[in-house]
Amino acid sequence: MALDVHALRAEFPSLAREELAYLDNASTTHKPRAVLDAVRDAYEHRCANVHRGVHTLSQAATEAYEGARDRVQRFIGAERREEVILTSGTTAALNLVAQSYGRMRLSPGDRVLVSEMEHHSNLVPWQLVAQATGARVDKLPVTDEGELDMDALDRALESGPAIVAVTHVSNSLGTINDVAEVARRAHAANAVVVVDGAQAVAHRPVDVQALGCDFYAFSAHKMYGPTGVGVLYGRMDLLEAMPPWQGGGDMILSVSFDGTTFNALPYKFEAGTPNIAGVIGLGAAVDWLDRVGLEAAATHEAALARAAEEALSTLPGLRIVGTARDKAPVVSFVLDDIHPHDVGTLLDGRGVAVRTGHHCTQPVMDRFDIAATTRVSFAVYNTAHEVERLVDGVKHVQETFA
Amino acid sequence: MALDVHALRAEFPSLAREELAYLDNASTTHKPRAVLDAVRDAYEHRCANVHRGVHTLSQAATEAYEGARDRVQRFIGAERREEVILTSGTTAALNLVAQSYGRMRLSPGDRVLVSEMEHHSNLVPWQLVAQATGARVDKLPVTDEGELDMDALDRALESGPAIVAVTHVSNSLGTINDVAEVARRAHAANAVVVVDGAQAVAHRPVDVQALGCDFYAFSAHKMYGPTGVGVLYGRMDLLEAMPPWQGGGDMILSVSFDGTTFNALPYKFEAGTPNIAGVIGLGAAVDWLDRVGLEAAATHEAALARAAEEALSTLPGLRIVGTARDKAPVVSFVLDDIHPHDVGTLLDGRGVAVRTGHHCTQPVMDRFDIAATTRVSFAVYNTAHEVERLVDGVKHVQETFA
Amino acid sequence: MSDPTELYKQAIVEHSKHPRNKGPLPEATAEATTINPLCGDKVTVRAVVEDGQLVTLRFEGRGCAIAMASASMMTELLEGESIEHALTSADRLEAVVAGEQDGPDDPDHPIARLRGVRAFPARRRCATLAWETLRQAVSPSD
Amino acid sequence: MSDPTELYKQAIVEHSKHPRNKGPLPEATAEATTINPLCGDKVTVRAVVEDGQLVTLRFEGRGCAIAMASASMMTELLEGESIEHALTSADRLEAVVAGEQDGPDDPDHPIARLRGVRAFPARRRCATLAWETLRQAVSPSD
Ligand SMILES: Cc1ncc(COP(=O)(O)O)c(C=O)c1O
Ligand SMILES: Cc1ncc(COP(=O)(O)O)c(C=O)c1O
Repeated sequence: MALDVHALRAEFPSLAREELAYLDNASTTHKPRAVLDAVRDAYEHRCANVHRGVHTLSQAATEAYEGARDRVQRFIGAERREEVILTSGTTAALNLVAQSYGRMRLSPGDRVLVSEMEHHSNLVPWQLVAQATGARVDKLPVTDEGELDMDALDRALESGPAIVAVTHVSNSLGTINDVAEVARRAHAANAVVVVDGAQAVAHRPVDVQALGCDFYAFSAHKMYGPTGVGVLYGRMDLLEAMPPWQGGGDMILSVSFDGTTFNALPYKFEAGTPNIAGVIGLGAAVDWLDRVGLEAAATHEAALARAAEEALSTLPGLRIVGTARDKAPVVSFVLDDIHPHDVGTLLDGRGVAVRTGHHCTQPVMDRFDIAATTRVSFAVYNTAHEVERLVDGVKHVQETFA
Repeated sequence: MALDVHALRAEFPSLAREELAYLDNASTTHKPRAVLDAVRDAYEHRCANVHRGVHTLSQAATEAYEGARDRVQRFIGAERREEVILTSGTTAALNLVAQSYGRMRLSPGDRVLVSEMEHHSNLVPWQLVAQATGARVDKLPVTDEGELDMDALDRALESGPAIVAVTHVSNSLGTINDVAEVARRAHAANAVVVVDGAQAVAHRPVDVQALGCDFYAFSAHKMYGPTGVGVLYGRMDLLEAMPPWQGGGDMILSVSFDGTTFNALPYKFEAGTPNIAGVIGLGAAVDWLDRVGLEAAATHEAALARAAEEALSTLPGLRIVGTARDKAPVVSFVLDDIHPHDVGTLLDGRGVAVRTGHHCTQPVMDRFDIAATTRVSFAVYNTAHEVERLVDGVKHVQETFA
Repeated sequence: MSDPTELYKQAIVEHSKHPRNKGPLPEATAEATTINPLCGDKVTVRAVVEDGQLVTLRFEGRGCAIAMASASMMTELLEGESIEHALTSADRLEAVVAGEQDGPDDPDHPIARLRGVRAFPARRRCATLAWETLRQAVSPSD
Repeated sequence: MSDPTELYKQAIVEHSKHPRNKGPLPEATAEATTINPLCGDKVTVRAVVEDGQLVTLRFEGRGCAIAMASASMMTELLEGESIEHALTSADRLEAVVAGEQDGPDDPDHPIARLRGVRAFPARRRCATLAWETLRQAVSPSD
């Protein structure tokens, strides 16, 4: 079933100003009314703290909050709801894994294999924990097309890394990695696989069991949900063995100065008052995506990305960075002698919002020997007309510098 | 200037149902329309990621986000905006101090002095870091009135603790601690002072420089702001010396597999996409509190708490727990032979929402040899009529168990 | 909000004030303790088990009226019964409290008396605590 | 959104395409490098300082048109000037870019040419980067 993009667009109050072509969706997406209403409703009709209250409002808040967890569980195909840890974002989720699982698992000389295309959020936490434990971080290289080098993976696995950290979808190259295959090979070498799903969940159905990964992290704000919310999926047995990361309310069973015992999953990893309204908004975002249909969204977005790539490729001096076979709707490019920031500012002057810079993936920039790219990233509400405005805009930039 | 509680109440959409007497404000407060509108407006008119974007929306989001930081800086009297770290809540803020400052500072045998009245959020993080570093956690005892035992403080300081962790206001006893005096004595003994301000900021003007504390943590959701946002204030020189806690986007200056350099304050401690809309909501909450006036709020709330204490004290078999001279608007009590949870459920049946349990302060419960209390906590929108309903409700509970 | 006065009917209040089978059991052959994470309240259940029968059944602990009454009624109901029967009863109580089944018609049956707690999700655990603890005490590997 | 075509006037584009004083300076007596955290772009400024004068002034680095043009125009403006004058100029440029002062009337003055960046807060740092770096290079203790 094809997607009615104009009807869908009307659901986004922030997109009412037609003069704005928002093509920076990999940074954060806009939010449909259903999500904004769910957040507001949480404050207006369920304003209370969760879990610890016996009064009606607190029960209502707890039910809505836990209901969102159930939706997320189904959304990513987790076997159990206890495997869904609610965090403040992808970054917090990945730091949780690094600090809790990593510190437990890593000893001096151990290796963490991190792909060269990781967002800093899936690299710096491993550098920090490596420094703390004496482990080392190895690089899993990327090919000229911007794909994972699978032969290099096999070689690297021979040295027996304890952990393999890899992104499902690259935010700067668009590459969709064959995470299931990475997990299969890594598991055969007894490594644990940590997948950064931040750029995947809004664009394709994700099933963590089919992927076979051990951990999977993502953010609500990149999938039409609120800011300040993320998810860490973890395999039950690993989560159970892990020590808590943060201490505080809700994550304990009993506390005294003589000793403290920790709560069961998922609460062991959810210290303090969570982002209650935000989590409820995430639940609404999942419902909304279910309604739109991820397959239909993917088809629509792929068409836009293809059109953009084709049109941009004809421009002189323009080079697409990231030419993997399987790509998410992300198009990164560089122009001869024109810096992406100048592209970004000039496009912005024409109402076309793109991201420019290293996209928190400096090793990718180094790999391709560039400082930055201009990145165009699509969401389900983008239109073919916006692609035209983008392409016209880039032509205008080239004229300015001609 | 006296406060017009009914006008003020009308600003809270969630309090429109008059049959609900919400007396669980120490858990989380309700939110005025100004805050809800600011959050919604952030999504509708400034929906973009912060800091890394050159396009207009991203600049607008960044300005609003950083503008909120400025408001918070002024609100707590911090000397510099770089001293205001935005977190996901008090719990995250305290874990940040424990994991970053604590791990750096503590060696085997070192001591952390933690008051017996701390919320688990200001105790468990110290237990976790003590376990990791070989330090130990000592208890700063509480008197029968529920005050800090200042003589015991002097004795404890003789053993040279590296860190003193103390709450500004106890969430279960209501005690307002003389944090300035604690800081004075602790500093004379070269200890660093970490203050949990979660229960203070909504009830009295706080000036971190006047208090003289080194760190100060609080949550937006307890001061009429959104969930999922908190603040860590830290003294500039300490924050500068501290290693980062979480790794990810925004907290770096440059990243490569060979090494990473970290960003300047406050960004070093703000990895990943923050709770942008939530932080903007916190800024609106500060503005709202400025408008209401914390002095007027304190006067109003104190009158309600006094009325509640006086009326409750006359009931047979009722004992107030926490009888400090200087108290926030929190009244905790126990009834002979009736468990607080039963009180909570029966009050809820009459539309009176209170919190029952250990309030994440089990050491306080142990100190007073009780399992739990019924806690009534007031906000600026509560009324004398709600106090009457509370007292009638408690009488009804007693009749049920007569 | 649901009206809790139904829940706090005479039986619950009465059992909580005068609990049956509350106290130590030094000769116990099976025992377990569980904490209610909501409040930190603890209940310990002890039994003398002979030939798969709960010959003697006692509980200790402090807690709310619902938890105490539930423990009291449970011991009254199950003392002298087989472990098998006890486990089935615990399953049934939990299903009734979760709202998954209606339970006994007899309004004076302990399980029926606890049925009202289903309207108060935050309190369900109070009603099931003793039964869970009993299950742990008599389950082989725990 | 403000219209950036004003900002990208001929001078900026021209300087960025044909930067003056760009290249190494092996005999430099002062030097500093700064990273623009927005993009990771780096600029290095080097000078031969004699008797408080910037006898020779060079820059290197890669970056956007604004950063490169700003560096180019800065070296053209300040080569041969005193350190004191250079520091005052850097202060002035920063104040103009921050919107705190209007700067030179002469539209062809480098500082006036960079004025337009104030409408683009995210780009202000690009304009000030070289000047900050120069300040670091010639400030005593850094
Ligand atoms: C005194 C005190 N400290 C810390 C906290 C934890 O705050 P949060 O749950 O917002 O992280 C609370 C509230 O729960 C509190 O009352
Ligand atoms: C691939 C990838 N990983 C991780 C992140 C970090 O997500 P967040 O900033 O929401 O924590 C992002 C987005 O910034 C991303 O694109």
